[in-house]
Amino acid sequence: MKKIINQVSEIVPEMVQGIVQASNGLLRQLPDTQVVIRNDEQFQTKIQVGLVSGGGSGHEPLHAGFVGEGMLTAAVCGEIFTSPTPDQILAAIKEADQGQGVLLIVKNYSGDVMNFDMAKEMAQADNIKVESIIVDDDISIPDSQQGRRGVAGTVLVEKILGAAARQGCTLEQLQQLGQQVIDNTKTLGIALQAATVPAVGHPGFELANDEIEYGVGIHNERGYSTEKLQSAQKLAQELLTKILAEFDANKNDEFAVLVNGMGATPLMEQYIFLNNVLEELQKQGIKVTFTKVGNLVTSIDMSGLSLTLVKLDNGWQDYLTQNVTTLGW
Amino acid sequence: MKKIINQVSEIVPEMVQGIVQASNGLLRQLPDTQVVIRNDEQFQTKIQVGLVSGGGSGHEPLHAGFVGEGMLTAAVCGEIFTSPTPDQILAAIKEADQGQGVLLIVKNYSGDVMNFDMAKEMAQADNIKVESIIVDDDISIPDSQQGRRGVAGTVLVEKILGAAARQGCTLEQLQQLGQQVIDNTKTLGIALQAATVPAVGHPGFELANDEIEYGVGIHNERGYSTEKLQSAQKLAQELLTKILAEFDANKNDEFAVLVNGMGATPLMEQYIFLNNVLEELQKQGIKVTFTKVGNLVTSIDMSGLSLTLVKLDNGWQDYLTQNVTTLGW
Amino acid sequence: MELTTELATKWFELYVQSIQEHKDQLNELDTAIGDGDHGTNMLRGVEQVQTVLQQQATANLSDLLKQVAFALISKVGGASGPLYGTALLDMSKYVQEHDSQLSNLIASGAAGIKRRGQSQVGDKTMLDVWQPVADDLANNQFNSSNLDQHLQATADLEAKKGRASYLGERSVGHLDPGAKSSELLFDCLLQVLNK
Amino acid sequence: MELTTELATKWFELYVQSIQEHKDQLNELDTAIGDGDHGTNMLRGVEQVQTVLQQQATANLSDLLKQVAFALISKVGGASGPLYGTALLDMSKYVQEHDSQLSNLIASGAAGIKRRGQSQVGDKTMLDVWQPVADDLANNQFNSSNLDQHLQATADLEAKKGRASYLGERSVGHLDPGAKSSELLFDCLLQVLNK
Ligand SMILES: Nc1ncnc2c1ncn2[C@@H]1O[C@H](COP(=O)(O)OP(=O)(O)O)[C@@H](O)[C@H]1O
Ligand SMILES: Nc1ncnc2c1ncn2[C@@H]1O[C@H](COP(=O)(O)OP(=O)(O)O)[C@@H](O)[C@H]1O
Ligand SMILES: [Mg+2]
Ligand SMILES: [Mg+2]
Ligand SMILES: [Mg+2]
Ligand SMILES: [Mg+2]
Repeated sequence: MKKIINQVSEIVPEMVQGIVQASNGLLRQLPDTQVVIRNDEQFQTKIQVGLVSGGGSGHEPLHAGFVGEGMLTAAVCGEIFTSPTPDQILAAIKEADQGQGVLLIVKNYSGDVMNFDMAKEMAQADNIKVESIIVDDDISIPDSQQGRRGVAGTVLVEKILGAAARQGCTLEQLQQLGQQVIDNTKTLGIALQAATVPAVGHPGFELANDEIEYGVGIHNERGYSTEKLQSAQKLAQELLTKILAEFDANKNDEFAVLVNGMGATPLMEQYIFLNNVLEELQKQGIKVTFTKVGNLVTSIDMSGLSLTLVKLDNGWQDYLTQNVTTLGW
Repeated sequence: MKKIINQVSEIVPEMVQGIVQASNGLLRQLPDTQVVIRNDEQFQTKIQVGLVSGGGSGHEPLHAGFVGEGMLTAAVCGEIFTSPTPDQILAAIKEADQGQGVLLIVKNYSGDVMNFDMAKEMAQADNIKVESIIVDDDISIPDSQQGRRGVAGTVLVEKILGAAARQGCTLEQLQQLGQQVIDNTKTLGIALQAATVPAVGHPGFELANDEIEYGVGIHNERGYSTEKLQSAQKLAQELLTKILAEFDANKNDEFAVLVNGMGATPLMEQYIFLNNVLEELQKQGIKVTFTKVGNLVTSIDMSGLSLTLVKLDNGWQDYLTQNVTTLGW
Repeated sequence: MELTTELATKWFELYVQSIQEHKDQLNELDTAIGDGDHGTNMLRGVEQVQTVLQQQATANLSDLLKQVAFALISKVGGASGPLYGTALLDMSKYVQEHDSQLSNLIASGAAGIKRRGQSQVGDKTMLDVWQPVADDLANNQFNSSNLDQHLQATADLEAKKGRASYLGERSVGHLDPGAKSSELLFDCLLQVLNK
Repeated sequence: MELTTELATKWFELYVQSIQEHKDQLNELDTAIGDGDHGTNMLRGVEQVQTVLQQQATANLSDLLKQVAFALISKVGGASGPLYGTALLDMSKYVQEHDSQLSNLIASGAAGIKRRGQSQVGDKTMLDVWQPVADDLANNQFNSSNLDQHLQATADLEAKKGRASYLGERSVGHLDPGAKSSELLFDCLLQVLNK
């Protein structure tokens, strides 16, 4: 394992300190926690519903990189690939609440769901209005009891809700909007190389030099099949076919497209892939009104990318386009 | 070689199309060129000195990702690691000129310097006011006839000049300011793994599993020594010592710090490294008033990072902090 | 059978030791069908439990259970933290509102796991040890051999909850790590009761 | 000796072929002390020169030189594009302003390379072929064996300009790729003159 780190056990606290210091005063860390929260002037002066997200670390810039004016109020950073604990989440909720309540944005993993649920109950016992939504955009596994995983689409949910919250939506409106966005957000990912979890020290699974894995999660979970590497164009067609099958879209629908790098795949490849995706969508007569490319929801140093489509409703494109002040968007 | 691409010869044109489409209308491509230029409303309405940069591709988001309101006016994308040609640079200059003249920001490689010089002469022959500055921030090679290379510090030069140009500085003022910034910008980089140039198909040089290369360039040039991998803290001390030796700083000086990822190194490691850098600077009583972290000036899929320090003059910190509308900043 | 503060204290002291001894085994079980951290997670938790036990000498049973619950909730994280935490929290509430009958207590803990994890018996989780142990206690059949049988039975199940469920059928043939850490917990209880 | 439009056309036609034949060799030379693309770069350029030659049948010498220069400038990129381009552009200007004496023309080309590249004889670049060839022409000593000698002499030099200069002493022992492509150019000229 070749990484620029110190002690494995200190990765998360040192990283969180780095994030806060990289923000030039826009973020601060709650004492004795790995919670990162807005510290900009508007946060002091403009009251809105708080948006709190979080989860295991290793997906940077998600979530701490999306804390800031127009997006999240706070993010809770767990150990690498491990849900944070309810006391930390509760601390974030308390600081994020400006009297208008707090919405929790949770990726669908049992650990995350349960820890956020407990924190919600604890906060409600403290008379704070808290609701939560569960992001489950990954279409690679069939819908089961456990439900689908929350992956790259999470960042678009955070962006849309961030803009809506800034605009003054209530907690109930945000919860409803969030659920609508989730219902219309679908993601599928591929890996060229698995990530190396620092505590493990080697890639989570092995792929031959000409192989890719279809349908990976963001915690080194293998996907549904291992195939020969294809051209960007073929990959785009393959992923699009699977994703579009999840929507019942008609000709007037408008879509947002997110190409998300997994950590070690350069922008060069992501832009080429986007170009093929848009080419194919145009061929099929599907209208795209928002695009985004970059390493937004990563899996440590995994090579690969994911494709997300959102079927847009009224005003969402505007929410996606509005400027924000964060490290990562 | 495992890359998400189509034909090797089509990488740059397909990537440029992707970049433009990812901009949601903020950028456009000049017909029959690989020139990316501002397309936002302000560009039509607010007159200023044009800022044009460019060079070989493979350093994304540099330079096209820094075109936009408050930063570059246009970027010229050459073949991978190959300077663009003067006719393309000339096309960019002509479109970027709003009657106030154009400043060229050139990284110090003989190909880039000569092609930009020729374009400058051609533009001057067309009665366009054009000046240029040469960025040479890399301290890894001793100052020779050829001069030092231009590396990650380039993005800070572009940021400062972008803000100054927006604020209304003249061509002469920008040229002078640019030179001052360059004189106060020093960078040193390390690699954990070399990049794979698509036309070559394998990493540019080999490093053992516990080795790093000190002093690499951004085109797979080897550095000045190959050493055992150390902790982030030791690395930070090592790079800082070399960089600080290039400044004659006194206690009242203020610095900007840039930690730049080379392409395949996750943000996690970059933030940890920043944390160590700032810790060490604080120990030495050196004041930092601006920090930035991310994959800004990459070397395709190289693993590694570089550290840049800028000794700040009046107003530069403000220029660095101001918001811009670009894909990459 | 009644659980007393004294018994409970001894029980958790033993459990701290047991997790320290079995950490690697729990990680190994979790490597096979999860993400390999169940031992590490539980160890973080019981180290905090140890601190609590040292400070809580005079607490009543309900408070003791609550403090242990909070220790686990605030240090374990992942899936097992909130599950063990909820079980113990619900046991603490039960003591306060009803009685301290062991069979009733473990049954309330199992119900807490069910509620928190949205899981059922047969989903191949820790519940597949907690629920039968609660039943055994009610029927005076709580013993070492039955306990081991409940654990072993998880091997044949296909996981429906937690990370192992992503593996579908490939989860069959492996013990569930959370069931193992629960078996360790009840093994400690047996030792305390039999002293 | 005068350069005519006809001679120049034949010269560049031969050069197109020569680069096509030597592309891989040029890449190999550039791999040793540069970035391995000199053959690829030059090929992109001469393919455009070929197009120009096909369209420019009636041009005068100055125009022909200018068109070839533009072809190279707009297609080669890297370091060699502007250097060859400047050399030919300066030759075109020289014809327009003075005469078409071959020795004067090549001397003006060499001066262009010097100016554009800020380089001197002995820096291990293409100039180390251009300058001696210009001198040979002035002294009536322009022949195949002298030409080859100029190229071979670049092996002993330490690079002071271009990417090879980053290698310092390690550049010694290798031919300079730009010197080789220049040797090919003047070898074509010799062939045309000797017909
Ligand atoms: N929904 C659930 N209901 C009951 N138990 C569960 C559930 N999800 C997970 N578990 C238990 O948690 C154990 C895994 O715990 P651990 O490895 O610490 O957490 P994580 O899965 O977050 O890494 C599983 O072996 C299982 O017994
Ligand atoms: N400053 C310079 N002056 C003269 N010739 C130069 C200079 N820099 C480079 N060259 C020539 O250019 C050649 C390399 O060209 P090429 O490989 O096409 O460009 P690049 O170095 O940009 O990849 C060298 O072999 C050398 O002859
Ligand atoms: Mg885990
Ligand atoms: Mg080159
Ligand atoms: Mg686990
Ligand atoms: Mg070259």
